[in-house]
Amino acid sequence: MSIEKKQNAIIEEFSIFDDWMDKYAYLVDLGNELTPLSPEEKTDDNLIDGCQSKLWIIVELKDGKMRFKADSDAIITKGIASLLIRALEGETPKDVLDAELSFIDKIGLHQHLSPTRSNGLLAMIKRIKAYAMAFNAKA
Amino acid sequence: MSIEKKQNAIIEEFSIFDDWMDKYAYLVDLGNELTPLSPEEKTDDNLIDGCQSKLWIIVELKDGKMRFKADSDAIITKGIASLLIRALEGETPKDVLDAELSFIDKIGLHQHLSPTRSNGLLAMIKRIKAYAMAFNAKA
Amino acid sequence: MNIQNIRKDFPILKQEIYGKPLIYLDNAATTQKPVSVIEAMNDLYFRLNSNIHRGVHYLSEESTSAHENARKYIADFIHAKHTHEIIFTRGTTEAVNLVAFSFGEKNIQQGDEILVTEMEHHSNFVPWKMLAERKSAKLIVLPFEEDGSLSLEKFQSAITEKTKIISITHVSNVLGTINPVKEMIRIAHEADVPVFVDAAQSIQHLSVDVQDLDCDFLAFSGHKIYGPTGIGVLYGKEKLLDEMPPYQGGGEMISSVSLDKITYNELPFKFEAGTPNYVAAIGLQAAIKYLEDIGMQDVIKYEHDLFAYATEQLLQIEGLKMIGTAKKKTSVLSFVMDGIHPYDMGTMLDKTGIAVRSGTHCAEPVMQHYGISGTIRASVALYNTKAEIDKLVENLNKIQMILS
Amino acid sequence: MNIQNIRKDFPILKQEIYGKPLIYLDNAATTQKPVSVIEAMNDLYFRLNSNIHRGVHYLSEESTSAHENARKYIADFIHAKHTHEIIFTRGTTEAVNLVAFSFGEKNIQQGDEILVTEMEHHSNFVPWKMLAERKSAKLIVLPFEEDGSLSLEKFQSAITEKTKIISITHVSNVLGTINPVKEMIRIAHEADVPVFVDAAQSIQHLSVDVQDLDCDFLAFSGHKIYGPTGIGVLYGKEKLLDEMPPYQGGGEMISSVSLDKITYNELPFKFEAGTPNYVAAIGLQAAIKYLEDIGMQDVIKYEHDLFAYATEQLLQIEGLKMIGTAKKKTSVLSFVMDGIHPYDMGTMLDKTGIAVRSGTHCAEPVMQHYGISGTIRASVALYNTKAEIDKLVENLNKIQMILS
Ligand SMILES: Cc1ncc(COP(=O)(O)O)c(C=O)c1O
Ligand SMILES: Cc1ncc(COP(=O)(O)O)c(C=O)c1O
Repeated sequence: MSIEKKQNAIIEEFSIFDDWMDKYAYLVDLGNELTPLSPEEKTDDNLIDGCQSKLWIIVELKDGKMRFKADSDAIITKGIASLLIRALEGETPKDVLDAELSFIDKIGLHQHLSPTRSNGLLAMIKRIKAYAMAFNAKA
Repeated sequence: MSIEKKQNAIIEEFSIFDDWMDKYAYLVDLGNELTPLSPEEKTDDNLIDGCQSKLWIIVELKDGKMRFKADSDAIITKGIASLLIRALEGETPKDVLDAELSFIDKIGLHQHLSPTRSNGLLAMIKRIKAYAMAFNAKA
Repeated sequence: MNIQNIRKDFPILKQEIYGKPLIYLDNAATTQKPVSVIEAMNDLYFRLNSNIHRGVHYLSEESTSAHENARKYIADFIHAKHTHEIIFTRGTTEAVNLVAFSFGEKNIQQGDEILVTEMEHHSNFVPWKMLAERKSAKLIVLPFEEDGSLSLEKFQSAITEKTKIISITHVSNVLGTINPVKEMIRIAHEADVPVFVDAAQSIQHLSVDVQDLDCDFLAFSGHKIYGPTGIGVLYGKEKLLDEMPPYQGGGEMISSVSLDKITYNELPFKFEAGTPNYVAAIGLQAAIKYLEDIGMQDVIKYEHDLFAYATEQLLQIEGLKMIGTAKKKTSVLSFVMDGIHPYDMGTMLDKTGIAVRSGTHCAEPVMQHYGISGTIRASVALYNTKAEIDKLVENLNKIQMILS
Repeated sequence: MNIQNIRKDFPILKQEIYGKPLIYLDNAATTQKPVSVIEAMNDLYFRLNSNIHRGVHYLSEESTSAHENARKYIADFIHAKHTHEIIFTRGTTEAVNLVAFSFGEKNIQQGDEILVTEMEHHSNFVPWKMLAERKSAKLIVLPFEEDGSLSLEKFQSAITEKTKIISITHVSNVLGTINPVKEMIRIAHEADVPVFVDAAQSIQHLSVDVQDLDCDFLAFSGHKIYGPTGIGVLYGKEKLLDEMPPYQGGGEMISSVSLDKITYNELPFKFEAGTPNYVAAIGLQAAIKYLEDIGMQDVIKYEHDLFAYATEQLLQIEGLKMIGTAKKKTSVLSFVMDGIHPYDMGTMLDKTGIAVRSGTHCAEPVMQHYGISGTIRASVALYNTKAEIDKLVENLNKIQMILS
């Protein structure tokens, strides 16, 4: 499934919530389902310090496809991170580089990616893109 | 003539002007009539630096009465100084100390004595009062 | 004090956030402004605006008078002995920096000690730390007790022969603690050490009388006392201010300049370089006047009741732990909730129209003391109501269910 | 450009002073504000006000975005390469102090030279003098020519191996001279010396492009470009700002604090300690937008014509001597009149509803250069008219008769 299609699937999933409470409850579920990082994986190198919440991210390239792991001390941040991962997991660096992650906007969570938000999510996307660029150059 | 009476005389004099131009022209005349200080008298000690205009003042006690000389590089400042001197000249330190110089207000020149005005006139009155206090204490 | 009338003075309180009525409980960060404050500034801009001091034209004289009257008004409000003991700054932060630099230039030598407490806002911590580094002096940090109060005994023993200045917050912006500054100043003065009081969180909630406190310096921010941004006040005792060298250089703070020699202006202008924010000074005066027109005592009483109610209600919530439980507190309610990250709670409360702050509140040493990464902080002001507190509690409960 | 429509945007211009229509010609001191500037700030106060950065609630995010958008807007206006090269300050004076301190802490040693010109405003003179004194460095003052212009040759020879920084005004606030800063910067850069440009009097009258000028620092004040008081801008090249230590300490400029270690925030926040004047930043953006909506080129053309007309008319007055007669000038008309003290003329013009400034204009070295105690200064802005200039000339003539 392309990044585009995965984004559409997520948008459809979220379209059933007309109440913000249900939407956030779902985010919390998603956050809880994301495999936590082990303490050893929570290194300073993997850390994005968002001031308000901490976010760790590990990016790898396996067989030409990108793989992600992430964790956060805040559950909503973690839930959104899990959505971002779902959209990008297993894609080529080139596709990741080109991806426009508009689904966050469309499911009404854009404020979490605003540059003034101190949760690290925007920095996470930047870091993923930086990795993709590096992998792409090497390839 | 008491300070009170001299003030009233000045107020009456000014009451004939209904145009500010005439009033200021008169002030200019008064300023020009005031005997200028000699260069030797324009010492730093006698100077009140009003930022915008300079004002020199010499205060003396003769036979128990106060005597004043003043000069300024700005003619309007000098004109007002001459009015102040006219009201206070030849009076005892005690009378000078007690004097309420309300005539400045009444002839519509109060703005020249505002604490924010940088012409030195308010400082001049303060200095005159300080001299009066000193003379009075000695007596 | 008629709360419904008061609320009408603050147009923003009628706002809806995501379709829900705004409940603004982030007052320790900044307060909302009554109409009269904005009107005072608009009036100045539209009728009298002109740069102040040294102008001889009408507008300049009117603006200057308005500015200097504001200074006088503020001097009276905090009971300063002299009007020229009031220095306008951009805010509390700048006031601390001014004193740390100027007092420091004159009085701090290598090996000297500067004493602050562990509960200081970064703005009353970092400038002293920077001074200590510049002068190879030592910054001594007095820890607070578990309940978030300061021990007078420990304070007294922290003062040594080398202590040259002490800076303490009047009210903690995280713990809510009201520190016994008057008593602390007395103790400090016995050792001849001057005291700076950070009144950023007290000026709007308590009566502050600088002569009664006998503090040597005191500072607060306009925007936290219903006034505009960009203005604050530094009070300093005449003698100390007179002895200190200037901080910033420029227009206004100069008496005369030649290529070789600069003569500095007298107080308060010596410390006010550049065009002052005269419009905001007038806004701040209007804000204080607003408070005084209601009556400071009434405000204190109203807030005291509201605060007690809020404390009681919050403590009903299971798994909620108050951070800062000193006996004397005001306005600030900081808490953590079992298994819930403050960021998550802040984010979800926002969705209910409730504005609280989450995070470290620019006081990381306090977080480190308790070993927490942040708190949720609700802080009340004179326009908040018990009904709003009820809504807060209701939503905290609801969200707690979702998040755990 | 329809001048009558423009004048309607400035409510104060309809004021009467002593029953006479206000003719405001003190624009170099501060400009008046269009309604849109005040409305932008009122709207923020009444709809969105909240302390910025680090808040997760709606109002805080909106206020933060507004603030950061203003920064972006201003960066674009002066063609900065990066938005984070824009530091908000209280005004030009604070910007100069910031750089003098921070750049100075890092780069100025005993014996080094700092170069300024004789025509600097005190705000671009005193901070450098204070820095020189603190560091036992030398302040070198480049004299100007009789007509009030700078000689590029003399400038070039004033730069030595010891010159560490140069600060020059773009437009003189007394002489009106437009200095050839681009050329001067090129010369300075040949010797590897960074240049600070004081744009307090140019930003509102000329096109300023920091990348084209290639200046290292540039500063201006909001209140002189139709914006609010209490806000100014420091532009600095990323590399230089990055290398400089922070100036003031406090909230916002910190990334993390423990009792032992402080990590400073990145640009631009590193230099913005304390609650920023976010409301005024938005007001400044509105002011610049106002200018851009009219069209900066149209404004420049209009003011150029008005200035030429005013110069011509003033020179008709017998006994009037223009102070500053450089070929390239803008906005500022400084003059003296035979046998008339500027204070007297300023006072009497005021009575006719005309606001000009008299005195030394915070530039005493300029007065010393010409051996005068002050000047009368009329300075024009985009809302002034030829009719107002005619009134000025008419009244100068009338008053001259009374005063001499
Ligand atoms: C050339 C120049 N530089 C600096 C300043 C200082 O500006 P501010 O007082 O707004 O800090 C002024 C204004 O008076 C000026 O004209
Ligand atoms: C206790 C305390 N001190 C200082 C400050 C800094 O105030 P400002 O940011 O207005 O300079 C604050 C506000 O955040 C505070 O709460």
